[in-house]
Amino acid sequence: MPYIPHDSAETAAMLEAIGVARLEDLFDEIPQALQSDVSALPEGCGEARLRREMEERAAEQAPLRCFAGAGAYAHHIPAIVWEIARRGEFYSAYTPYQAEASQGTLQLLYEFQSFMTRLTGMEISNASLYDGASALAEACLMALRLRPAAREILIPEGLLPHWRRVLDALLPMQGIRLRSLPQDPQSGRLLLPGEDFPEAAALILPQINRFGVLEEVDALAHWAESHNLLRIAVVNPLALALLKAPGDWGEQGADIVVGEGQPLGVPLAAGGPYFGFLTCRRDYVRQLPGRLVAKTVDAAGQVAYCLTLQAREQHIRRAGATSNICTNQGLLVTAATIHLATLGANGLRAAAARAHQQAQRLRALLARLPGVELPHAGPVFNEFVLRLPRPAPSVRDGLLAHGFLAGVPLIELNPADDPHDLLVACTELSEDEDLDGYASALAGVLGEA
Amino acid sequence: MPYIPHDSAETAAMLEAIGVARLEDLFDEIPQALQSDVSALPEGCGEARLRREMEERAAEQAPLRCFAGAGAYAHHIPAIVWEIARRGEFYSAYTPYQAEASQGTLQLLYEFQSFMTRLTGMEISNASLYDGASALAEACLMALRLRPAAREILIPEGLLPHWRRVLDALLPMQGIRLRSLPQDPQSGRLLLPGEDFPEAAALILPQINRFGVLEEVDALAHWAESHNLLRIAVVNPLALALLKAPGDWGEQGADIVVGEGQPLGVPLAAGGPYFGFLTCRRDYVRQLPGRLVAKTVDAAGQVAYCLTLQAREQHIRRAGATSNICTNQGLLVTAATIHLATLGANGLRAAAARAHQQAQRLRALLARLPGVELPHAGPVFNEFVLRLPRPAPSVRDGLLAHGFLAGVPLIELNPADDPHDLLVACTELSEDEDLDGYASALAGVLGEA
Amino acid sequence: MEETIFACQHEGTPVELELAIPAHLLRDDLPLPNPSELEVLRHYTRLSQKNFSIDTNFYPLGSCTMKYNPRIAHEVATLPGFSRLHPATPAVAAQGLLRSLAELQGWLAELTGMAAVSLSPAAGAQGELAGVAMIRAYHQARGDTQRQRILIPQAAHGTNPASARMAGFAVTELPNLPNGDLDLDALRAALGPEVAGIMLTNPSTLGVFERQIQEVAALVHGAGALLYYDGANLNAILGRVKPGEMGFDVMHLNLHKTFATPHGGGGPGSGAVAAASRLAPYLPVPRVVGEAGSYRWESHAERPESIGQLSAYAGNIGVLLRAHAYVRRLGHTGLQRVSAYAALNANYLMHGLRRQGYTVAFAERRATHEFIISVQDLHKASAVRALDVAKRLLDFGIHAPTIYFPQLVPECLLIEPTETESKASLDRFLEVMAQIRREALEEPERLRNAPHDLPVRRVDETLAARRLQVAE
Amino acid sequence: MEETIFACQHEGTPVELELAIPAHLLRDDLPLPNPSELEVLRHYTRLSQKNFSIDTNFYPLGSCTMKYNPRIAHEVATLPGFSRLHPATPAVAAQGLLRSLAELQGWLAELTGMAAVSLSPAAGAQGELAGVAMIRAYHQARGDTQRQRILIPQAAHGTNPASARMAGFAVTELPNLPNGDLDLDALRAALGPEVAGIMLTNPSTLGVFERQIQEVAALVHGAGALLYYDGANLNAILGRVKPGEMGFDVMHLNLHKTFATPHGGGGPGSGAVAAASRLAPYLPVPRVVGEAGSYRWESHAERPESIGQLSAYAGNIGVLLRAHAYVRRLGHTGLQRVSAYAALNANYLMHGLRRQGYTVAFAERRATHEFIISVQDLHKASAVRALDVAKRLLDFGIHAPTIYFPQLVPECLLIEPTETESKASLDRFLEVMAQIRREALEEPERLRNAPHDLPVRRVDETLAARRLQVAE
Ligand SMILES: Cc1ncc(COP(=O)(O)O)c(C=O)c1O
Ligand SMILES: Cc1ncc(COP(=O)(O)O)c(C=O)c1O
Repeated sequence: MPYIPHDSAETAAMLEAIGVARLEDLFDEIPQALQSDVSALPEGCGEARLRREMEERAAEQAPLRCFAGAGAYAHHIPAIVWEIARRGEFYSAYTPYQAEASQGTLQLLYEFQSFMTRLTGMEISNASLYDGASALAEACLMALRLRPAAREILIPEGLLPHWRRVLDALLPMQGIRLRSLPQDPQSGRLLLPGEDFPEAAALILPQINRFGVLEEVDALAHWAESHNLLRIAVVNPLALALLKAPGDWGEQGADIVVGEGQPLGVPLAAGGPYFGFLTCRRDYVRQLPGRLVAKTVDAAGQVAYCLTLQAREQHIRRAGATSNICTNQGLLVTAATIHLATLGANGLRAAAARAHQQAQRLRALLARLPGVELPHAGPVFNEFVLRLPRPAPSVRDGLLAHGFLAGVPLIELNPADDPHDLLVACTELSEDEDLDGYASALAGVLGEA
Repeated sequence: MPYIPHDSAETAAMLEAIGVARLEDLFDEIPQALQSDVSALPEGCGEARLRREMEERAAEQAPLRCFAGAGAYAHHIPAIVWEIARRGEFYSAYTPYQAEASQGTLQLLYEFQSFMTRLTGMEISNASLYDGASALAEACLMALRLRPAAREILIPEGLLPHWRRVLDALLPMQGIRLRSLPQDPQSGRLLLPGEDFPEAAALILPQINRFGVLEEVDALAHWAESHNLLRIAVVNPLALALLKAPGDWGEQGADIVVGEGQPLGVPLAAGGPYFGFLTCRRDYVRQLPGRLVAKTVDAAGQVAYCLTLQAREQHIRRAGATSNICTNQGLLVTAATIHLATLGANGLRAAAARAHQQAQRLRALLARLPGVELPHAGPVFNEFVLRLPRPAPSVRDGLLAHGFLAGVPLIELNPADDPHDLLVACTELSEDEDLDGYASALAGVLGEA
Repeated sequence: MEETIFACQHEGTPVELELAIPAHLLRDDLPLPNPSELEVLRHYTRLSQKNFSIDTNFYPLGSCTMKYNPRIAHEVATLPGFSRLHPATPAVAAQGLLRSLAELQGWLAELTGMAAVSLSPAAGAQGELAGVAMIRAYHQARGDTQRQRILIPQAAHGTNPASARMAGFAVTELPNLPNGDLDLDALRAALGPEVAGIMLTNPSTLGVFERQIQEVAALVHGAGALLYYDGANLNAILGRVKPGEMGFDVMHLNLHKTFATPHGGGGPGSGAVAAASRLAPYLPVPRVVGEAGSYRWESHAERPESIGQLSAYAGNIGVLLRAHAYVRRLGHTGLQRVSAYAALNANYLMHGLRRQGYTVAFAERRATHEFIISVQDLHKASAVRALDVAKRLLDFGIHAPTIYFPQLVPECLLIEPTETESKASLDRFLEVMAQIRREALEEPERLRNAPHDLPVRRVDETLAARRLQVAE
Repeated sequence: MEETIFACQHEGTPVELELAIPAHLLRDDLPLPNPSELEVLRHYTRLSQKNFSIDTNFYPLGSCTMKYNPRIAHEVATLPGFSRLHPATPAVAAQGLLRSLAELQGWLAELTGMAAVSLSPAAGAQGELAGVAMIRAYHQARGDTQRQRILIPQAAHGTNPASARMAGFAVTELPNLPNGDLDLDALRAALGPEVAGIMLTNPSTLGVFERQIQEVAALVHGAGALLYYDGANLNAILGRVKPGEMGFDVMHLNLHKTFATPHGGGGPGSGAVAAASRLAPYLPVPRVVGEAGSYRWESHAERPESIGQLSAYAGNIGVLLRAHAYVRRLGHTGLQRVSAYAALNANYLMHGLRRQGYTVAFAERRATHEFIISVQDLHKASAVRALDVAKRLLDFGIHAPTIYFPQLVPECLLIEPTETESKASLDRFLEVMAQIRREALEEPERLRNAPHDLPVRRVDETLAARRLQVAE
């Protein structure tokens, strides 16, 4: 019996100890009418058969060189990252409620918090949320708890549309209004709003925005400060190896910083599991959603770690908790912590710089192709929009046969976007030969039409 | 610097502590004339580049369904086997010379020895030799140490030719003669020799032989007993889940048992690393080559494990050791032990029975094809010879394009064999659809000519 | 060795940066360490060894279903053909994945007796949020906008009320009867036109099956409200009882419990939601649709009534693939065995502990996959608390059960052995519990000072909260 | 929990067998356990935690080169395209593998200054056997059949004489001078027409570079004999000095030392052999031959002079692929850095220990990648032995150095830190060694009773040999 150790003698002895005759008797409190079966499900199979079936499915599509981004990126993950993260002691442990039996996970989470506060320039980091988009929703709720009189959040159109949709799903249920702020179509950057927003709690500041363009974060933060708005920064954690930390934006720095952790050692995996991170000022710690680990001592005075401020959480505060989150994305955080340590400061900077440089190179290469344009003038990190002479989805589909996932058509993210726009991302894995291959394959596909 | 942690400040501090100016000074005792360089080697590359290159090479050939055997078999390896064996504490430990710091490896090896003695029906097992063939050479040397007056080993032609070549390389250097005993071409079985061999120390008894045929081991062992020859059994460890244990052969049982451990959780890996096992009677333990683990106690009287009878080994006995082996195949034994435990008695029997049944089925299927014959009448386990109407190598090559590695042409093992003979093996991974696919692809290839 | 990775302060090789980014957008320094690969490996490998885990310890953590996480599921889920797929890969290039997810949707629908499934929620709590949001959407679509209240038993998991609040509901808690069943009179009293629904789990968090469930469903439906099923306890009835047939309208599953995907020291999970047909239109997007050979993610435009999207992509695919592998491997017979042996193990322990003198919370009832004991007697006798029993268990290499939950039962431990533990492992637990009981009465200090043999002694959580040192 | 896997005695589900095999060839029972997957996982995971390893401990085991084993090498070597290849796969279907092995052959030839390489030996000792067998074959091919003796320094590793004997040679051991160099007078005296060759390693097992190597080579060659190089110490001179240029005729490499492939608790290794051109014809079969796009294993018929085949297939391919990955990753600059930092770490420790009062065996010499200390002074002062120092180190989480080897130096420890250890790790070792020295003088019982903090106390090896309980 797969995964069940009992043999028939053991089963019999246990039934006898309990005082019932058959296994079915253990369910005798359940009304007969409710007992049904599931024979419509398939029969089980051996491990070998399962492996074979799934290997076949996984191999149906030949591997594609990935130039798609829009929030998830094909980065290199050093071999040791998952070699360690997959160790049973991390992989098969529960949430570290019993501190003494969980010092491994707890110290690792404490180090994760240290990495994230340093990377974002903030004081407090939680130990993960589901993903970047839901972390942003939590940040908005947090901002509204910090400004109980407010009812609105200001959202630049430069926020990724799929993130925006998550806010649309989660915030209005609590009576929160979302106000959109327009981008400048030329630069691709957020326009400094002229008006006042007296009911707003916070301004969301995505650095980088959904066109891959870098915003003037200092000016925007200043504007928000002067309008007494909280600043919620949305960042790519790898880009922070180069870019100014949100803690240094404007005069006072961001109040809350969130982002998608996937670029830090998490496989693309068709969209998840990833993890969201959230850092903030120390003053706001009691409004923080999610778990938090602190360094303390044990009964012998030795350094030890434990979960802290649990009174914010659902298992203590129930309906009054800062969030309903319980299970989070621990294993991804484990990988991310090891990833950050493995790359180190220098490795992170090198990877980020290389991704940037290859994006610059590819942008230049592709912009030379006839009919291809670059709609935005603003500076970019590792991602940019390409305006194609034909609808982007069909061009993208055409490049599949050449072994390239050419990018993400903007129209697939947001039906209102220009159907010719393709969002193209590079990472440190994009080698020169790939850029050249992409350019010539694109030339070919565009030539075909 | 890959894998070297020192930064320049640390290097400088260390050089200063040593009292030299530069790293090169540490080599100042080496005659200048001997110092050269290796710039003809390639420059290094990042981990990502390395992964990419090797993934490309590994994928050059599409996967083949494997019906090749001849000593190495495509068995299912449960996922947990290498999940555990690859753990750093096993993977990156040395030979367990320091018992107190190696109880994990030591207890595992002790359990391995227990598995192997039970499987083979013997009393003593070592903790591995390089592979099955070299283990057989060690067994022969052991037999000659047990019979110091003898000079010969009797070797059935049914021994795998590549194993025989290893004996040819290793034994004559020590003045040992190898006498071949012929097989019956009809049954594919060893003929009971009529003569006496007064100078022989031992008879090698391969069960299964190189045609896949099962020998009459009791009769053969009897014959050897009555001629006062030691019996060296050569066995497939998975087949022993079904077949009579060598310890029960004849009246007295085998004296030494060796085999290739690959079927027990070791990947095919193009030929290695595998491991050889060797079990024997308790009386012979002081002639045993390789490491041996014993159960003992520690200073507090608790159960503990350690290497034992090290005086047999090269690091103590030097030129007088039972073998020169030092590094053995520890990690493969680790995997094999976990594999044996995971399958358990029932899983081993099921896998062996299934391999046998599928071989029976395939043999029947293929024998129906026009021009295809079964040259041997004897019973088989999971492997059999097929006589093809065309030379086996070209048929095998033709089946590659259909996704099958059809078997091993006997002529590639032994140039004297019939060029039309193909040795075909099944395992529990050979599913019905594969057998049918093989049969129709073979029909196609044979039809083409 | 280094106690923290931040002690590995090599300079490393600094990188020359050539960037086409305005200087004022860049940072000056990056205050992170530069450890060597071996330092990283050694540090985190050693940390890992300080954890208890399923792979190393019996872990009878009630409500958490800490069962064996088959490694073959990890292997197939992380095949490069899956793990390297970008979420924006067009469906034509992801058929193998989409087919597997479509199968999983179907299997879960069958197992739950529901009409449709969305796999997107990232964990149980997000599934709950989806479910109550669907209840809200349902009432609103009918113009029934006054239903702003959700009923929840006092014993319910904390995520239930927290999720209801996140969906904008007010919460009323309901009491249980001494026999563990719901207090139907209280329910009747609480029901009314402002009640949108009730969140239940069955078996309840008290470790017993709610026998009046059909009556409850009739009452709730009669009052125009809906029933939400918290699927965290599904292991107890897997393959035997379907929430849809009990009368529930919408539910989540904890794939990281019942379907054996790993907890990973806190996550990830998957809280797939399943709904009866009248609630199906509101399921979160996206779902897989299609048939053999042409599966795809359904578009937002196709699902105008959906409560929307809960995270940026389609859910925790890697977790879903593991759950898929688990169902495929076990099949319907194997899944049914899960609940049988989960119940066998729990009832065996419950009887064993009762024989030793422990107080079982609902001793006259069958245990389901878990059960509660209370050590209030020990507390009275020698001031030993459930916490002390829990910490002492750690010394024996056994993870503590869940303590002080459900809050209804004083000094309680919620014990869930799961079906993957052997009789030998359970017998050892019983032995250890017998010894702990003796110690509690004879040398209570041993318990109060426990643990003694772990990497650290008892951790000072109060100091942690006071100092609040949460980053280096 | 179960202490041994043999305690998991569930019956499991017995299998119905339908076999076309005569009953008298079958066995009746199979006395093996039937554990559950979780029992197996838990048992062996816990066992693993009882080991010291590179991944968890500083492991300065002299002569064994316990350096970091890069995990990327494991990853690429175990790609299914390699790990599922059957050894009888025809060359057309294995080009990616064969190309990599051909590259490795070329790289090793370049690194050793040799003409040709065979990758087939499974470990150092098998490489040695191959090498001395080649020396035998060489002399015999010239009709020089009287050369039946091999010279070996007393300090040599035990495999050297053992391998010589396996190749049918007699062995004469040569002394070393007090400064660590070989005694040339003794060498001259030993050389003669019955000497086939000499086996040396340089740096020698004394941890010093043999400065007279060119003279030695001239003497040996002058006497018609050949020089074998034991490559186990190649880490000391990697990318700087080539054995072929020192005058050696044939050698092995320990890829599992110098090239960072894992030791796996005892193996596997790879003892690739490299030979100067006059010995190349005798290299063991098979080797990879060919050029871009069409590599193949050479046939036996092509290599009539070969000493033959040492194992059933072509060697430990998985190990070779790891070594290939290592060279590719480091490149020539990285390889040269290996020896530089191996020497830096060894000399740093040697100076540090000397400053603490430890007796360094060849204090006036440079350490190479390793060096020897003797604790005979402690032995005299307080009867503490090298063994006790070794066992006490374990208490600090540091693996013991090699002890009592080479046997020349009394109460010695052979210390090899390798290049992958950080200064912090070395400094901690120095601190611990200082403390141990104090303890040895002030409380020697602490050492004699060590270890104190390991899974077991000192193990009774004498009882083990007496009882000889070697299977369950
Ligand atoms: C009964 C119950 N409901 C809900 C949850 C919440 O599930 P999750 O942790 O996946 O958010 C849990 C998990 O702890 C639970 O035990
Ligand atoms: C100096 C020396 N020579 C030879 C060997 C033998 O190598 P192997 O263990 O790979 O057979 C060793 C390894 O221990 C060694 O240290």
